[in-house]
Amino acid sequence: MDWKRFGFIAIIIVVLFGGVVAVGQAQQRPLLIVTSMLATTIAVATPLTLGALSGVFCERAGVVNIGIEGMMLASAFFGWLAAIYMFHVFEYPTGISITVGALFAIITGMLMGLLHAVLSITFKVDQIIGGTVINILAVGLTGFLNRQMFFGKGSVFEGSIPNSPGILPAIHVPITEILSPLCGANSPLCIENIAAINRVFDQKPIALSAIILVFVSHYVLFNTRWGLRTRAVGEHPKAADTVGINVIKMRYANVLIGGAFAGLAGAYFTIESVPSFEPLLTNGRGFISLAAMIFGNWTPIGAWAAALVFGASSALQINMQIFRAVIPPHLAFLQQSYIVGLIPYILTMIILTGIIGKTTPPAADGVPYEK
Amino acid sequence: TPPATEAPTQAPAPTEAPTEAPTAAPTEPPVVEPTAADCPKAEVFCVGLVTDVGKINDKSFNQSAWEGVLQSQTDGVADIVQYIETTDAKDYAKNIGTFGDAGFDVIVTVGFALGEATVAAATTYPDVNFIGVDQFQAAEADGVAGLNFPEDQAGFLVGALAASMSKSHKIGAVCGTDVVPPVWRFGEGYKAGAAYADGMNGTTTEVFVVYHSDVGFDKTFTDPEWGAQTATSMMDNGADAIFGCGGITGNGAITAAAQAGSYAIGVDTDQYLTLPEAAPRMLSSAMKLITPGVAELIAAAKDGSITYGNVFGHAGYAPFHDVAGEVPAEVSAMMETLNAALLDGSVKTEVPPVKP
Amino acid sequence: MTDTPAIILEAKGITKKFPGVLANDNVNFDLHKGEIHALLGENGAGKSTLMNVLYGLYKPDEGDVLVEGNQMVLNSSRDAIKHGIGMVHQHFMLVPVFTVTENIMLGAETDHRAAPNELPLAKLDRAEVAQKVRDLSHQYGLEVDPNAVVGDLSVGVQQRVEIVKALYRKANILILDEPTAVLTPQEADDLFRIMHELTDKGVSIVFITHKLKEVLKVADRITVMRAGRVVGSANPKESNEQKLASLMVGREVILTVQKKPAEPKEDMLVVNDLRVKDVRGLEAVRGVSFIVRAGEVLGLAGVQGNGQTELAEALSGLRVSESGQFSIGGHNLTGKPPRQITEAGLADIPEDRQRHGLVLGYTIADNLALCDYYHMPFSKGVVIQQNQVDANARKLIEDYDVRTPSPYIAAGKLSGGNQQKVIVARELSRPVKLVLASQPTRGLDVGSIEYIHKQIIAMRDRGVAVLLVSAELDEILSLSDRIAVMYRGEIVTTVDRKDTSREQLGLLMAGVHEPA
Amino acid sequence: MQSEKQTNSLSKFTSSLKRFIEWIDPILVPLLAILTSMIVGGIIIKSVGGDPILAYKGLLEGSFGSAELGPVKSQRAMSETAVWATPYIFAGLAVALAFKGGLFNIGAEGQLALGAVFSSLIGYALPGWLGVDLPTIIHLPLAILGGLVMGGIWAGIVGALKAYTGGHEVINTIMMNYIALNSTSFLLNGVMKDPSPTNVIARTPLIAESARFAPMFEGLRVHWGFVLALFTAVFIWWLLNKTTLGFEIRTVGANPDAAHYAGVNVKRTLILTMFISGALAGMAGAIEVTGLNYRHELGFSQGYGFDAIAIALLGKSHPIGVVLASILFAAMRNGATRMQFLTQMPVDLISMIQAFILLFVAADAIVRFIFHIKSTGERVVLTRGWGG
Ligand SMILES: Nc1ncnc2c1ncn2[C@@H]1O[C@H](COP(=O)(O)OP(=O)(O)OP(=O)(O)O)[C@@H](O)[C@H]1O
Ligand SMILES: Nc1ncnc2c1ncn2[C@@H]1O[C@H](COP(=O)(O)OP(=O)(O)OP(=O)(O)O)[C@@H](O)[C@H]1O
Ligand SMILES: [Mg+2]
Ligand SMILES: [Mg+2]
Repeated sequence: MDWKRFGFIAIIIVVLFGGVVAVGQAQQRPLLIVTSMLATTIAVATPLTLGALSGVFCERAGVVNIGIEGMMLASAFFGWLAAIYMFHVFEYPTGISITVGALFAIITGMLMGLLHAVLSITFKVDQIIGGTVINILAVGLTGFLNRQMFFGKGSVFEGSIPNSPGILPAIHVPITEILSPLCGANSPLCIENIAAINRVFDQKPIALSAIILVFVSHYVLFNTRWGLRTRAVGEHPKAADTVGINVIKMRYANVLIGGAFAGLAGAYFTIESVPSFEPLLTNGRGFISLAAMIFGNWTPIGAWAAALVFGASSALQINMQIFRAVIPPHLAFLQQSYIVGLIPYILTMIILTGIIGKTTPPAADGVPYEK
Repeated sequence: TPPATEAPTQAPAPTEAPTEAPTAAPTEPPVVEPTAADCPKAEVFCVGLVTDVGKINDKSFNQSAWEGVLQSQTDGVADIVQYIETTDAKDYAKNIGTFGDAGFDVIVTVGFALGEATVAAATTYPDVNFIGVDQFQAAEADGVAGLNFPEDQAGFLVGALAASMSKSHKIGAVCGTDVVPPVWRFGEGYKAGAAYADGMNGTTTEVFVVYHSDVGFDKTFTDPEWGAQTATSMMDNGADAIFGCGGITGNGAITAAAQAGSYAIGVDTDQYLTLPEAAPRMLSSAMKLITPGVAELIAAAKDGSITYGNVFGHAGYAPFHDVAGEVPAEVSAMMETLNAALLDGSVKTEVPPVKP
Repeated sequence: MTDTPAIILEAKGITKKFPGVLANDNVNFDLHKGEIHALLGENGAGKSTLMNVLYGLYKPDEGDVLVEGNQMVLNSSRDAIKHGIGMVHQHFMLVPVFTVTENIMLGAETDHRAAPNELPLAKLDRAEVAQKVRDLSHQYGLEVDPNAVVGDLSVGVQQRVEIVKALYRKANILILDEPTAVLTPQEADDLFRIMHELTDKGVSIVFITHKLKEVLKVADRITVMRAGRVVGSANPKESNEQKLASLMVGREVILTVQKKPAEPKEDMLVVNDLRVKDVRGLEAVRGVSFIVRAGEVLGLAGVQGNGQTELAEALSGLRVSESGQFSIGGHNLTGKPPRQITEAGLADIPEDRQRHGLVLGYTIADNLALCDYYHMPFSKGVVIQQNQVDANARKLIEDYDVRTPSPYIAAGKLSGGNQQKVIVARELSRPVKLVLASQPTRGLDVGSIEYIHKQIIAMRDRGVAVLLVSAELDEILSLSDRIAVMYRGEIVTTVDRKDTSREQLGLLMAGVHEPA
Repeated sequence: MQSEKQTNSLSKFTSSLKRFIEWIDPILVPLLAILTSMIVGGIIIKSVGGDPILAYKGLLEGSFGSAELGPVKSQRAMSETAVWATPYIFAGLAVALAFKGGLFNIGAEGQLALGAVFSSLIGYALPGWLGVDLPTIIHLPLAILGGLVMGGIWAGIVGALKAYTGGHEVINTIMMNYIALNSTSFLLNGVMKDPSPTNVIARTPLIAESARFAPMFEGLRVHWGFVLALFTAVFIWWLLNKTTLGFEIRTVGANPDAAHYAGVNVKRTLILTMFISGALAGMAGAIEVTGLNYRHELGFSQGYGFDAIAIALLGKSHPIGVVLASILFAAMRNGATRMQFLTQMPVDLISMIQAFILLFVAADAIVRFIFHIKSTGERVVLTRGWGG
């Protein structure tokens, strides 16, 4: 594994956190700052991680996917819409409605993946164009339906957007319960600290599953028959073909899997994070995912690490503003969220220059397979 | 619910539209419903609304304004109501013109960004009444009524409320970009209000105010995910009351706060009604009464009593609803007096109209 | 012979069309148990196509394939493999970034699954496969390291991996498509030994090659194809090279090039202790020095991958050299960009015609101006003079007899030989001092080869220096006046054509001769 | 004899027909793609209870006017379409030229924004710095040049990164977009913010009269920038197809290795291609400032960079095609207002129809299948993966 890269990433994250601690300790205990930032980092990284995994599966199989953004957006919308229908029209209880919503998001992602597959594998459309089509289509489709479903003639909701049934609740990992006894009765601080640490692990289902999926994907890609064949198809499809692997099927399957990941990322926005849909709510996070994938050299764990960098730097942004009051004058520019906001983008470009080890895409990435 | 919250609605409005107004229209022979094509006719009263870059279902000012227009229709003031959604700043003039050419009687333009285009249109269409929501009129322009709101007062009220209710003495506000003056006034008013309350309660409250200025202008009000993360992060730092001021971005913060069990404070309208997922913990909302404001101005336009220049709508704070039980009597009492004091001017927020 | 040996594999009336090409035209072919059946034919004759049909990669438009007498449908190579057919392709089918083990198990993986029907997500059992590979390589004397990454292996070894790959799949029918093309004579002999070991163990082999000597040496039977048809068969014991060649091409071929002795003049290309790194950053050319004189052909012999490619790229400016220098006609051009070298008088016929030599999407006309577009007469100032470009094209197509309907069709639509002719026309029509010809006739049929060889000799006779880089010993021998042999990035020796033989060169190319 | 003549003339006819088909093929498929999308759009409108005919009538009237609208409104409609088309043409050319050079410039958005920022800076500040009032002949070109150079540099950086490090331009242009947008907000809220007391918006001051395009017709917003756009398109066509530089750009795009072999300085060409591409995008911004808005403001020119991608693809990266595609997209965006007014159909419908157009153009196989047109074989290929 690429230690140089991971070292670099680790350093960056430490620096980002250190910066905030240095500034914020005047107002807040360092431990609390760190745990809070960790929690934010993980949450913000969730859709990026899933998006990047989407890219990893598609591109390991040889299909470039810049349509992640569109896939996320469409999934976020249809997942949310499904939840609303389940809840208001079919009057299912909240829990079921939300779950169905999440499933719909994933299915939507897979359908978008299917479209991308048909375009780029069957019709052999340039894969970048295919992705662009998906992105534009998603914007139009969601924008139009978001209106039509609620304000259109004969809409069941007669011109008002009903409330979503809600969002997935955080899962409590009982660390405090287990550890706090060790503190002894007379040390509230100790218990508070443990609670703060616990806070980092109290994430919501999709956020947690994203982390699990990172390691599962890594294992699948590099240690199973499926992974071996997927990578073969992305590296040297003809070779795979000659040993009887169906290149087309493998590519379709992996693009669909990629779509499912993008779908889960979409679900994060409207089913886990906030219970409302907004046109364009993905705000370019699909493209950041793409960057994370390359940044992570097309490996799930690498991509995750990269996503965490993006997460950490938006945690930095947020906290720098929260601690605005106590930022020392010579660091005043840090209040300028415009400037702090640039960090991840500049980092990505640095990575792409290959200073920290060259990134090498799968050999047949982006090349349609001709027998 | 505290009587104070009635204040907005019972406030003196531009004189009521005469109830017989609709029927006052001359005996109409055509059995057919009038359509937009009939707007040039004197007896058909048409109201058009042009949104800022954004949608009429934004749960925020575009929507509130549109509801005001719809209300004027249900009140029987307007016969035809239509909207045009702007997709690009360069279309402001054209979109307004579309209604002007169609002979509409009142054109509502929503958002400070349309200010100049509205004033310009007023000269092109002298016999149309324009209502510019959130458009501060530096100089009075004939035909334009700029409907403004003292956002700083609204922010001041909820700021004081939040400061008084906070147990951790840490409160937060998650806002859109401070580039937009009303948003900035909300945020600064919130701080001022908290300070004022501290003075009264002898407490010192830490106020986190974060503006979402680090993205494309079109994104700043539509990033609920960021809003939620920011609110969460504030709560991690001890805040136990979050004010979401800034369209969808704010909604994200409000929901996150409510989900985490902190006090959530809405903006513009009583978001207890528009954000039910946050309702259980919705402490109050900093209200700009856009809907009644617009409806009243439309009525005034119809009976000719409309005044041009700056018209000030009302700010207020929404009822406590579900958490009313948690609000101590003295706090709600303080809020009532404070609201009254702001209305009669005996208390000032000291927030300038625009960011210096 | 009266007794009919068991036919294990048979193709009946196979026809396969490609856009614009009838690759196989009602071909019949059979393979006896335990024999080595050689398949001969010029390029594009349809040999690989036929084999790809037998291996289930191409679906024939007509005809049947029979294994041990019973007819069967081959929908994918999977079916062929099931029926014990294995194939080593003309271009290796190995994933460079995978290890030997991974490549061998690919498509026939073993993993720790309880039941075969459950989801294929169990861990791969690399250890077990690696062990099987070791066993196989011992059994047949095919030395390979299961854990090596294929990309780091020499072509010879890669080929062994391919064979093991087939055996791992229990192949008892083995198709070898031009296996010796990339081997030294010695490696080839080793391969023949392996082939015989296999046939002794009952494996039947189809052996495709262009090298008539080999055929006569190892084959039990010979079948010859031309233009998609089977044009005859021969018995090695009764046949000879001349006969086979004529059968292949369909007319008398002069296998040797006529040329009068060279009259070398001044030194034209002087290379001094040149060192060049390859793509992977390893030193591929290790301090090479030699001279090519005006009016002579220096043949640079060597098995692929011994640094000739890198050397040629360095001389044409496509690759920067690490150290040392070279000059053309006295101008030091070390590290200069391609254009400057071209202007100094280099004509470069690149090894990879489709990658470097042509823009396949451009018209023939534009391709013929590819290196000169920027100066008179093709452009005045910054403006391209299209009429000049077209006129030039019409002339060259005429002079170099490029077979094309018009100068305005895309170069990619031409056949390999005609593509090569376009490049030769462009390069040799310029006033040049040195011709650098890398594998100039690779993938071409005899007709084209004859033509291009004539052109090269003509240049020589006009007093131009020629550096001929080729892996084809026969080409080297028939064109060169002097021959330099390259091995492991060094020039082992430079000998006069008269004083050397095929066999000696073969040994030199194999590195036998250097102090061990 | 007779029959021979007939068959003979018949074969002549069919062959000439074939040649005709081949000749219009590049236009034919996009046209059919548009048609198909319109039909699909109509079906959607109908399915949501709208009136397709009325909607498209509105679209047409709103963009090109009509007899019943009368000359004044019709002129205004056409003028507005031209106003919309102007930045589209520049940005579309930017993306198209990059495509020709084998590069995918997703960053037109950011290059455009920065172009607008710097063009307005020169527009309002330069006279002050020099302490003299500049004549239009000098000031206006300078203002445009400012945007042009800025956009060019911004994209040129990406080109250089690709040339020297192989960093893929798609990711880098996306990153540069964010950086550009942040910087724009930063500048327009800070040093460049319009200081006038009444201003509350993040926008620059108005540019000097001397830096503005004159309107082409009294009372209409269409300005000479539109004509400049048309000229630029012709110029780019000439540059690409008639000059050595164009030959180099296309060669590098088609086969970098062959280009290198042919003596083209590939690195230099990559950078130059990105620079010109960015310069065109920057011009789009500059022209918006000097011709239309007379200042830059946050929220102006949202998303042109992305529409430009669709436009370039629709125009098959051919400059003239880009002009036609731009006018089409402009007409749709502009006509949307009237369509909305007549039918209250949401504007998002337009984005969706545009997406379908792009879909059918990209996957022309679908259209060819529907209308039974045989493929000419050539396929656009922009990327060989991320290799860079
Ligand atoms: N996939 C393909 N599509 C189109 N034409 C093809 C394809 N594969 C082969 N051909 C053409 O079919 C003919 C036969 O090709 P084939 O590879 O079988 O020749 P070959 O005898 O193997 O030649 P070589 O000795 O060079 O391998 C050639 O004209 C070749 O160009
Ligand atoms: N892989 C392929 N895909 C499509 N067409 C091919 C392919 N290979 C070859 N062809 C076409 O098949 C025809 C013959 O190609 P090929 O290169 O085999 O010619 P050839 O038989 O080698 O004759 P030459 O001596 O000119 O090389 C040409 O029209 C070529 O364009
Ligand atoms: Mg050939
Ligand atoms: Mg072959």
